[in-house]
Amino acid sequence: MSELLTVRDLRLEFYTRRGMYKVLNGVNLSLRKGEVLGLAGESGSGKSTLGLTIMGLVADNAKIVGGDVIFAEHGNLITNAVWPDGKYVAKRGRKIIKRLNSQLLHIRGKEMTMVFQDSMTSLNPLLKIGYQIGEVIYYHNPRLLAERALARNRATREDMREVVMLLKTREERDLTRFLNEKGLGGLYEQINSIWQRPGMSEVKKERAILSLAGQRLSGFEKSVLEAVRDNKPVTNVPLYRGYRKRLLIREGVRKAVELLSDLSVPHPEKVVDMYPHELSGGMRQRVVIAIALANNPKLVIMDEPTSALDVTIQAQVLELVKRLKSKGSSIVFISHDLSVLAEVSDRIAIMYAGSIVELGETYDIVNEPKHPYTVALLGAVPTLTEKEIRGIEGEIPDLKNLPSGCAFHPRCPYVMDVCKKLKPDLITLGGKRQVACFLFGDSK
Amino acid sequence: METKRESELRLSFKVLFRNKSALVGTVLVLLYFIDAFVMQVYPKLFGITNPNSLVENFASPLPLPPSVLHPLGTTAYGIDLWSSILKAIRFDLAYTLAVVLSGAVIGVILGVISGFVGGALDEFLMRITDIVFSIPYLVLALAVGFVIGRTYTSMIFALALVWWPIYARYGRALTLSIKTLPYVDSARLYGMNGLKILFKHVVPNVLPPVFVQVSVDLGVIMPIFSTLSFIGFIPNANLPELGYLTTLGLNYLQSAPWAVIFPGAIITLFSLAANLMGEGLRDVFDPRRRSE
Amino acid sequence: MIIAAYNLKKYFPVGSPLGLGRTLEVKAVDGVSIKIPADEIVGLVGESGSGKSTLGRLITLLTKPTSGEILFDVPEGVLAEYEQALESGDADRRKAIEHDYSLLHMSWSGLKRVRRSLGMVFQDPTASLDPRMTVKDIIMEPMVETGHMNGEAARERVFELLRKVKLPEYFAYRYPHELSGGQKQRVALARAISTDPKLLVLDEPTSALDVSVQAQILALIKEIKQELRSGVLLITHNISVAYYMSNHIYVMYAGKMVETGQAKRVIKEPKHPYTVSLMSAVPVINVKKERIILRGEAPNLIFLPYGCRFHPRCPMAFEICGWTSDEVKEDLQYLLEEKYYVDEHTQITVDGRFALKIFGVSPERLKAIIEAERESVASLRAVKEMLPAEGGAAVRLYQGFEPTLKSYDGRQISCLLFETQSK
Amino acid sequence: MKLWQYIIRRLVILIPTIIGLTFIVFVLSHSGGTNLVLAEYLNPHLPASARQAEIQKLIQEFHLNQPVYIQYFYWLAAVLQGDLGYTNTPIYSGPVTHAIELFMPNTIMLSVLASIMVWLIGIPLGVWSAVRRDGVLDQSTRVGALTLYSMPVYLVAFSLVIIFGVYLRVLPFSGTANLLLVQNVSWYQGGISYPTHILIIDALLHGNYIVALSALEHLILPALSLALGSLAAFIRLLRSQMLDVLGQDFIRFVYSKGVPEKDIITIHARRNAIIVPLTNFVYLVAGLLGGVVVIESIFNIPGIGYWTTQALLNNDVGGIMGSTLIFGITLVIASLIIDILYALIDPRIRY
Repeated sequence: MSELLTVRDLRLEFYTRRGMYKVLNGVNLSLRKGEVLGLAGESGSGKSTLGLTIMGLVADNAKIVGGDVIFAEHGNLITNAVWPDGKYVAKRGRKIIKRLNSQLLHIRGKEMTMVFQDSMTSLNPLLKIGYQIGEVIYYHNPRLLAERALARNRATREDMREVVMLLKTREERDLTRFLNEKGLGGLYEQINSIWQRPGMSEVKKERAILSLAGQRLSGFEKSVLEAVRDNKPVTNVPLYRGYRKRLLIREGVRKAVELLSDLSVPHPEKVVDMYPHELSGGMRQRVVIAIALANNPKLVIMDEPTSALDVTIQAQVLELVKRLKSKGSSIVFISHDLSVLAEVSDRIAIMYAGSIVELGETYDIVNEPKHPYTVALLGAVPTLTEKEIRGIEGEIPDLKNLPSGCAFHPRCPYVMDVCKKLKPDLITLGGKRQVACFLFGDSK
Repeated sequence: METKRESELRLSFKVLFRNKSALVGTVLVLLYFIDAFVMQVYPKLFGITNPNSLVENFASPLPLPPSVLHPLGTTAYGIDLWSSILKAIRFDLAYTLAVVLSGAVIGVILGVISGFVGGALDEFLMRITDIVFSIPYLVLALAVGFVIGRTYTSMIFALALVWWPIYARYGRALTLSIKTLPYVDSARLYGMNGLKILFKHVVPNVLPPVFVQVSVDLGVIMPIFSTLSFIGFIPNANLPELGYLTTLGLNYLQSAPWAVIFPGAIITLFSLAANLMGEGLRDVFDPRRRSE
Repeated sequence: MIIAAYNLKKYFPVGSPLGLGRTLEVKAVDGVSIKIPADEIVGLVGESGSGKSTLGRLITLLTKPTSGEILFDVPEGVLAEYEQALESGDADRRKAIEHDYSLLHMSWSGLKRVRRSLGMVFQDPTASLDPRMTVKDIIMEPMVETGHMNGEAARERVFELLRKVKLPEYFAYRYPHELSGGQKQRVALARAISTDPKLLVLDEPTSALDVSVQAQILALIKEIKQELRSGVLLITHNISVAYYMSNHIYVMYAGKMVETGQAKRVIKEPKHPYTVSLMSAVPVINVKKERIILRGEAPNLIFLPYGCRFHPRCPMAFEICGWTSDEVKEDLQYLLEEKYYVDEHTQITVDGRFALKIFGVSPERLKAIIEAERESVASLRAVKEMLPAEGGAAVRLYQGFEPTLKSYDGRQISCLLFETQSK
Repeated sequence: MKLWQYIIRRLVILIPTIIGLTFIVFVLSHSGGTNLVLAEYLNPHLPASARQAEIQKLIQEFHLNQPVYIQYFYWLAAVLQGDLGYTNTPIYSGPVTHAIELFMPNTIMLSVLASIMVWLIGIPLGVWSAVRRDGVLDQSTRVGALTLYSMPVYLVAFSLVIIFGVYLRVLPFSGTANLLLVQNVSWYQGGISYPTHILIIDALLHGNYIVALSALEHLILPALSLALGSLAAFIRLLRSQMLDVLGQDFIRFVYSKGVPEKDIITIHARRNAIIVPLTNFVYLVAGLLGGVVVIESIFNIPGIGYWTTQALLNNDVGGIMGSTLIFGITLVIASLIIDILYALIDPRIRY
């Protein structure tokens, strides 16, 4: 079994004027390729902090005490982010975070991306949508952009006629081979995006594909793009850098249109020219998702992506998420709403007070919850049945002084003596289910 | 459970004192106030007999450097700087307080009322503040002072006239944000009348941030005050006033820099201290910053 | 009936461009009637911008309605009489009843008495409590203010209320910021019921809370209602909560009531196309269901769609739902330019609200396209006739109209589908 | 809303402000009674014999024996026709309009230069001080800004004079140019240069680069003294805004996109952080224009500010009222320009 992401014993603390908060207290988690893992929990459970920490986005006043985040072939992402023992010093923390930022520069946005809850505040209000999408491609894959533009420049109308013929008669493989032979690889996704657009007449598609050919580029533009394609180092002339970026972002905006139209955004050509405040909440969230998907990442962390949306819009976005699953990205879907999680995820992890208390297949978790907290949580969710719902007695634990032993013990109906003294480990029960509770397995 | 509460006051002090520079600022501002208090009540404590005027010494009219007799040296006309500064602090503090407090009281009252009542009154008041803001405050203060006569009293009046719109806008903005909060709605729901809502729910929540602004503005007004004095707004009145003291030394800038440095530093230091204190108070009053 | 509101409207004026000329209006609530009986929980659901919160504020007189009538605490007999008077146009009788029961025509002293019978809980637990007052003062305020109770009695009652909302008595001396969200909402609830109100309006009382706390608060609300026997209006966007709590339900969309009836029936067997898709969109644990994904988003409340407000998103929309030439133009343009790609030079011009002119395409071709797409593109269903015209075709549309609430299958629905069926 | 609509809207809002501004000046000049008005409009060069007749004429002209609001309209009519009365100060004596024409260019030059200094020095310092929070640069910037912010403007000016003019002797600190250089220049008479009255520009126009350089040298200290106070306020505001923006969600999102930190700061954070300092820049301009009064007197620059202090010291109504009016109009125009810049940067403002 190939594990894409493994989180091991991750511990994190927040330092504030009111004291120190233990937000993550030894999180263990693994994510397989292509799966959607739901992360559930109430406020203060640390689910969002976990998502951010996996991305290496640590707040200024936080300290990673220990643990590993092992991602694909990159190994442990946060080795350098673990603070040395001793008193917390904000200045030292800032230095470590800075190092972490530069270290993850080529992983974030490319292999690992994130979608935040509030789409209004996720986008820069002063920049056009097109730039904000194009940017993420520009920083991680400028070559692709250069190739796209150069291929359009190079292709002749005859080439494109051939392409249309191939599209109509042959398989995809032939098209790829043809394009590669002609050195027009950069055209592949542009052609595909047009050809697969729903609700467009074939005649129109053909025209659109034909019009890709022979786009004019000035000699200078061409030389700049060729330099990018050949991975030549950038000359350090300020104006040149700016020009090069503008050229590539222009191509990035073209790609943004394709991405948006894949996410069924109406009139993507107009949308890329708009500012975030001109779009509705649902549309903005699609833009954010488009940014997250732009470089076909291996992992997408979605932090409450639908919580700020209305139900009917939430339904639209959830449908989108389900479609993403088929594209091969793994997703960590964080939500406080178990019914949403039950719908999109393959497995669900339940968090409480900074630890995972139960993890298993969605069906099992929902139908046969084991951990007393999971049982209680499910019992509190109103469903469209005659079931009586019940709240959980007591308050969410104070992260400043966590209860001893199992953090849930003051609210647990099955509390035993051992629960007050020891913290239960996450143990594996019959195959795919993991529980952290002394009621199960070989209790200590 | 009941015992674990931290008292509000203690937490406030904790927040204020955690911020070292705010602590320093507060202590300095307090020192200025103590000096003013002593000068008002019992100036002999500092060995001063005539706190209301400067003592000239025409025997040695040129500035002398600091010595045992004159710890900070003397300035033009042989005036001893140390004792004059001790005297002047009271005057400057009083003038500054008079300007800031009258500006704040008038401004906040008008601002809160206009924000709370809204409509045409609000529109009218905001246009008036626009107009006052359309003239650089120093220039407006000059013009007003010119018309009503160039004295210290008219200077206070002129500056208060220039300053109230700042508070009016601030008070209005605060009122507008509080007015729509659910707890005000709730009070309206069970029929509390507007005036009572204003005093019970709006004003108590407007005042703390205004208080912060007042403490910061103390530090803004004093330099402006001395600037007006510097450009000759007030004909020589022989009053112990920091701006005037500084101006006296200017003619000897090259030969006796202390005559400018000391009174200037006293003004700057107060302004600095008031700013630092204001920043600390802001943390104390803002629940969001408080919990950080 | 604690509340019987008729044809309530609330238009908020907004500035016009340049600050000159005609001011525009946001039609937040546009002709809505609602009844809240005693000892019942009435759910009011809708998405953001549906006007549900505004309606709650209108009923509690926090916002003055632009027009409409709100009767308070009317005996059943009088209410029947009133409705009869409304129907028959008996203005005198109507006015007489309004004089006795209307919240909007009440004298100052009458209103003061009524205020005691209103209680409200708001969405944001933090903002609904004055940060500079203790819990005791917060809970006492309405009692003292409405003259319900005073002094020692009121103080005693504070402790009783705290027990009732299951908070320890020593919380009386705490400040709001020392409480958790759930505790704050309990305090807000205690304040709302301190005067034993006949009507309790709860505006999204649990949407800022965690599920485990939400369940506690919901149980508490049920308990309190049981004890007070008051009418409760529960405003929420959470259909599951509405289902769990309410006896009767109202569904709003863009300032209009679209469907109302027995909560269980409306939610389980919705009829109005909007309600149907809304219910289908609610995620429920362990229930796999066919989703009806609505296209687009809720309309702009300043420039509302003509006819039925839901028609642009409605999967069931037909001829007379209020299609206008602008909408048809947009869809036709897409069909002619993208899907069918008739010619580069097609051009569509709007010719009044219900007529279009199309150039660059033959009437036959156009007819074929419209026929073929009628099923999938709803706006084309409004095409009444096509006439050949110079250089193209002229299209005339059916004139749509706005649906009204009509009884159907034990509920009331505002949808033309059901109006025509019942005819 | 289109940009031009926004601009028109701003212009419409300006109308009551300008009316109010003129009204304030009117009230000030008329509240002192008839004599103050007469003093303002009486030509000081008139021989004593003609005075009485002139006074009668003025009373007629401004209807000084009629109700105040009527007087306002006559006064406004005169102002609109360019008649602002007379000024009589040691540096200039004659019609106010002419005084403005002579003095305004110098003031504009000085305050524009100071504004540019505020922007050029303020933006990098404010931004980096926030980014390198608590570092050496930040600490020293904060201390420096706070100290400058606390100092009265004349103290700042004198400190600079002492340091650069007296001890280091690198910069001149009096007048607009080296008098020896302009002694026999035909286009420079009585301290005023022609045709634009801005010495640098005039010198460049006449090809006299040495004078232009000297003029520039003479401008550095005054402009810097003027700029420093506002600069301190600007840096403090920009720094706190920058910290605020850096803590916002969208910055976190940009980090999650893998954008290099340098670009996050320059492209995403800085632009958002500049909005509030920009909208508040009008207050800084007000401070600058107020500072002009002090600075021009200290550095002997014949500008509006110098003229104002001279008018104050010589009890000259015409000068005070004329300069108040012109300062007000300048500030109003500056605020209009700032509003337009704001709309250009922030798309939300144009809805």
